Amino acid sequence: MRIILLTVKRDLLLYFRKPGDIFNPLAFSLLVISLFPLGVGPSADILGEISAGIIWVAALLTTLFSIDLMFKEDYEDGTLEQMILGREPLLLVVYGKIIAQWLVGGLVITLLSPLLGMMFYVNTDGILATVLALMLATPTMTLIGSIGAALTLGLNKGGVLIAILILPLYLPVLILGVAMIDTATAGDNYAGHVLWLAAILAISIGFAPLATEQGIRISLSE
Amino acid sequence: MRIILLTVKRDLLLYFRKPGDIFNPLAFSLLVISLFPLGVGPSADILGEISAGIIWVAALLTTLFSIDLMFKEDYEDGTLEQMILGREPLLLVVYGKIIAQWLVGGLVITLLSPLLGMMFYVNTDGILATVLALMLATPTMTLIGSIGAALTLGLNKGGVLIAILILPLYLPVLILGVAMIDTATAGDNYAGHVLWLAAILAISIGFAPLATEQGIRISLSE
Amino acid sequence: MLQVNNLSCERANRELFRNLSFEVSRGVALRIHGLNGSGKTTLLRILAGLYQEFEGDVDWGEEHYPLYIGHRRGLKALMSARENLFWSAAINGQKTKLSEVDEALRQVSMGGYVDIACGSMSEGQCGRVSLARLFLLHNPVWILDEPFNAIDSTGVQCLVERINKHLSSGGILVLSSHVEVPLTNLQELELRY
Amino acid sequence: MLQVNNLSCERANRELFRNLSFEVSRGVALRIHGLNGSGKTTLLRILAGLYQEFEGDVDWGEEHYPLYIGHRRGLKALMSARENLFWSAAINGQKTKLSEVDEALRQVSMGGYVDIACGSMSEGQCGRVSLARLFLLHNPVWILDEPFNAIDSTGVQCLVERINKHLSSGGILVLSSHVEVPLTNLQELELRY
Amino acid sequence: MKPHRRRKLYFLLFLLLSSGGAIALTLMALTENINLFYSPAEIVSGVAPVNKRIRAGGMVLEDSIFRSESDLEVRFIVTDLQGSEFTIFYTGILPDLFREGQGVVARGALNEDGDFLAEEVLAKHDENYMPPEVMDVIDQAHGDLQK
Amino acid sequence: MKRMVNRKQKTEPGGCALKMGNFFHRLGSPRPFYELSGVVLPVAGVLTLISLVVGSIWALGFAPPDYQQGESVRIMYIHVPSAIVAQSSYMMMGIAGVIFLIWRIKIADIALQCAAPIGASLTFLALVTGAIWGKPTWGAWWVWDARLTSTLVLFFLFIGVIVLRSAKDGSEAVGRATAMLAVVGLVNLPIIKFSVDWWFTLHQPSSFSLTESPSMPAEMWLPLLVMVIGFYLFFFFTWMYRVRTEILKREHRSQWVRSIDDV
Ligand code: HEM
Ligand SMILES: Nc1ncnc2c1ncn2[C@@H]1O[C@H](COP(=O)(O)OP(=O)(O)OP(=O)(O)O)[C@@H](O)[C@H]1O
Ligand SMILES: Nc1ncnc2c1ncn2[C@@H]1O[C@H](COP(=O)(O)OP(=O)(O)OP(=O)(O)O)[C@@H](O)[C@H]1O
Ligand SMILES: [Mg+2]
Ligand SMILES: [Mg+2]
Repeated sequence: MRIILLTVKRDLLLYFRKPGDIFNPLAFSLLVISLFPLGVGPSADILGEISAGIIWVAALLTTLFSIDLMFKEDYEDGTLEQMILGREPLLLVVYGKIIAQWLVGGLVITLLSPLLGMMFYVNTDGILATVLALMLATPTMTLIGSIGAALTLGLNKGGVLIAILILPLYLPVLILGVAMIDTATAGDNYAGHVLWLAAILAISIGFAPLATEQGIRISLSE
Repeated sequence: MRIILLTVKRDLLLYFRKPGDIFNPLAFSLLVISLFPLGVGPSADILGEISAGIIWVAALLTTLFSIDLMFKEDYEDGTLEQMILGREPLLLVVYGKIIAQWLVGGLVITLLSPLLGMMFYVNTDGILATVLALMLATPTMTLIGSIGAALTLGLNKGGVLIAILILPLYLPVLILGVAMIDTATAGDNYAGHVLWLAAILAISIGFAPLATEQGIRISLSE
Repeated sequence: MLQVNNLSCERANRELFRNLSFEVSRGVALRIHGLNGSGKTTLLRILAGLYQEFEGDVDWGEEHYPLYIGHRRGLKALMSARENLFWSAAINGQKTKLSEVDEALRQVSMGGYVDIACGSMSEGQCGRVSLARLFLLHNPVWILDEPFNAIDSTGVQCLVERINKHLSSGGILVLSSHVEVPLTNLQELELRY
Repeated sequence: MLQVNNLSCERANRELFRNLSFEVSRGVALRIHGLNGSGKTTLLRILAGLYQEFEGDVDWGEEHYPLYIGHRRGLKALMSARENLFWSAAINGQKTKLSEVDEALRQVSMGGYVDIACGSMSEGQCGRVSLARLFLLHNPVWILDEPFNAIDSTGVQCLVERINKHLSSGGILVLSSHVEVPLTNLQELELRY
Repeated sequence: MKPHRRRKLYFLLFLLLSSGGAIALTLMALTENINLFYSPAEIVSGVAPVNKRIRAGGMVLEDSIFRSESDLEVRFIVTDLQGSEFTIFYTGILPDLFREGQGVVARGALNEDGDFLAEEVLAKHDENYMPPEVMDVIDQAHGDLQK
Repeated sequence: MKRMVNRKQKTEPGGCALKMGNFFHRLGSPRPFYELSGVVLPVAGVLTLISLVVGSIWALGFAPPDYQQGESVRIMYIHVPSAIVAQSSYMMMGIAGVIFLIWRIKIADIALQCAAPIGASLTFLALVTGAIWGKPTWGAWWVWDARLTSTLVLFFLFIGVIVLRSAKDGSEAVGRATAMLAVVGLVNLPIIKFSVDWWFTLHQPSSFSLTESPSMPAEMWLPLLVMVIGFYLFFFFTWMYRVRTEILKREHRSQWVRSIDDV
């Protein structure tokens, strides 16, 4: 357990010493979303109707596109092989890395989303649902994404390959969330969507890190 | 002159052997743009009205967000210092690298934009204007961006810093383009906008690489 | 005790070694040498369990976690020497006090650099920080890939002493090196192709 | 001819050297040695014009483009040995035929690896590809930072021969190395702090 | 117990917890309507919200289709065959399979009068296939029976 | 880590006297597989041709139209077989993945690699024909309902497997990574199958089941059956052809492949 905490601490430290990598996609999506009214023209009705969906899609993709750097540096400087060889189980280290990754990616964007929502005249129900959906979906995305990151380590193919590998698992979450936000904006009950998203999250928490761990071992055994 | 061509060739080769880095932002923006209807709901009227603007903003930002990797690898593996020491003028090498960068980033997205436009019911005038605007603006973005990339080399602060440095220079182009596309979609004459964009491009072609070259020298002399 | 039987490995369509058999007992160091590209690193990684495309049989006798230091040093450029070593100990399941970490760094003459990020150290200083692990961790098996690269002669001497102590306390060492090393209990293995 | 007068340099708040003066004539090699972190790399980079935070005076006599090979090898992992060398020549303003590149690679015993990406070579093989530049380029001034790192003994011998030839044809060499090198016309400089 | 055995046990428990949680949540989710789909009974009884974009559907009632002469406007009644029915208004091209007695799914909004203004009408096909001649025979038999 | 033993399969040097006892073991190694498949391949090819030609003529020319859909029902004779065979090929890929992960039998890796592109094309065909069929019948090319989405996911999974496998040719580690992806993707198959029952979808429920008689007259389901068999044979034929090519490519340095080249 201690090693999970230590890994989270280590990774956060590294992120903050070198914010470039991790904030890049975040900054990107924030910029895209905020420059939106510029592109659309600031008519409140239209904005209110579509922004929740846009925020959701952009936020989700952000977590996808920062994920390929998750193990890359550790792989290149040789600390990843130290993690494999160490006495502490690799699985716990993986959990730690995933948590750290989510904290700086998914959580930040989740916390910023109500602000963006308000900027774009999304109604309260819509904002609430967006936050809830992101809260449930971003960890899932990070968990699933880490599998792709592990499997493509050392292949020199980076982001695209991961995106292709992960997309099938992402798609249901993406669609479920859009439906949920639509439902919420319309003022209806979206408990069903929440339950579905939560179920996917629950199963990912248990099994995705296992697959990631195996993926790392496979990628490094070469 | 030959060295420009050789550099372009070398960089394209590297991009294609390792498509991840450069296609990452490209794939990102394509995904954001194409998953759009999912978020918005596929009503043709709304889509047609706003998409040109969105495509423009996303495409432009894409060129911005791939730029911080422009010199990073060359810096890390020591080839950048070889470029400084070599008998061929660094300035020409810089021109070559900028051209390569634009070819795989800006040009690709410019060529894809009409397709995206048609997918989203943008009218013909709008599509034409978007392509024209991107054709003029993406090289400007790459040129200006390269200055930032050079200045932040080795600072490990990467993207954010560049974005902050460069954004003020970007904004006029961004706004000019949106105005141009709006004018075009409304069916009006947008020759003025085109001339402005072209003027900015012309001046960037002349001076930005000079600044970039100096930036590289400064960053590496440490 | 390490026992290797009939080890064969092929890489990039070239046979690196075939039917290699040897054993290393406790208290003995095995030095692997050979031309560049002859497969030293590959062999060490096989022994450490990091490379798996081989045929044959590697038997360490008992459960163990080797301490492996390869061409890639396993240091984070953005973390200080102290942080790096502390993390090494943690991942190795070892609870360490900071004072122990500092002591290990002092042993490799890096006592003045505990708070400096490894990214702003010279080549050899990085190597020393990485090798400070030998003074900090308690693994009985060491696998070192060209540990003397970029290290100056006083550094080499200090390392040799540490290794001899490790051997005399019953440890095992497998290392690769292009130069000869003055160790007490040395066995040699040359790879040729 | 290289003339250095009153060179001082301070890095990370520590004085590396002060009022260093020396000269190296054509046909002579200067070997710089010293403890890890004593400033060898820094000095070489100053001489090459890559590091500028120093005081004093470095005079190469005439316009020149040094051939500098540092700790970072200047090879692209995704390009083949041939492509890497070809590009090295191009950036150096030298038009080369592929056959010359291949010949240079053969000289460092990497003739069988012309088409292999440098990313899938062993440590020493990368070093050899990087040093093949010495056989390909015509620069009169060489600045080599620990060129023998990770190179096996036959490789070192081959390099020493090449260097001697370079010196006898009036070239200049400044190198750093922790081990002694059997060169004909050797001058030594020790950095201590 | 040896520490690493215990760790394994904990981990198995954790996996069980995760899958158990997922299954429980799924079972709960399956009881919720996530399609915003309302049956005629729900529309008639006022469960369905007014002036919100929803989906509704059922069987098209026999002889209930009225087409406008001038444009593509249609109006038809949808029923659940158990007495609940409501009217759908739609302007546009209907799918080939749209006909009396077929299932439809409409997207649109309910107005205050209880009429459904559709933006989109989709036909839902069942799993039965039949050559036309056979269908004629069956229809005839059906008709004979009713007489 | 205590003991590591790796015994990779060696290609058999000798002839091919088959003992029944180790029949499967031998089939799992490239050379006997190659020799056996050389016999099977032409037969499969002829059967594929016959069933596809007969099936198409029957389905397009002689099968009756539907009382509601009219002639557009003929899309069914392509849509349904391609959808069914696509799923089966994923199933096969997943099983090959499991075998490769556990026993490291080389031929399983090859089988997996060679099935993926065929499966991807079949899925693509099912998607396209489905969309073409959906426009006239439902009134929409595409809706995000469960059956359609899960089929799209199947397509992406195939693409993922193809791209990952081709990232590094012949590397065993990449093979294992790919196998893992294929196995993880197996969860999608029951979702495709049962989506029409679990969720409210626009897609029709099954017309066929093992326990009930088909809700379709014989003059419709018989040609459909022939087409399904034809698609299976087509898959088998192309798959085996690709496997043989891949074996030759991977074993090109071994004695027995060289001796073939000489002939
Ligand atoms: C893009 C749209 C569509 C997709 C992705 C799709 C996908 C599928 C899949 C995966 C199956 C195999 C089911 C199984 O193995 O049990 C299937 C079967 C079938 N589909 Fe579709 N379909 C689409 C559109 C349609 C349309 C528009 C129709 C007709 C109205 C249709 C009619 C059928 C029929 C009759 C079957 C055989 C059912 C059975 O299992 O008995 N499909 N489809
Ligand atoms: N990137 C850097 N940033 C800041 N300080 C540095 C950096 N690299 C080296 N230094 C400092 O400069 C001093 C001299 O470093 P230099 O690399 O010149 O040593 P060196 O003699 O080449 O050592 P080695 O034998 O280890 O290669 C070191 O003590 C170190 O503290
Ligand atoms: N990353 C890699 N990918 C593919 N092949 C490799 C890779 N690294 C090494 N090889 C091949 O494996 C062979 C053995 O490499 P290895 O690194 O084991 O050699 P080595 O004995 O450690 O050499 P050195 O003395 O240069 O460190 C090399 O000839 C090379 O062709
Ligand atoms: Mg090695
Ligand atoms: Mg140095």
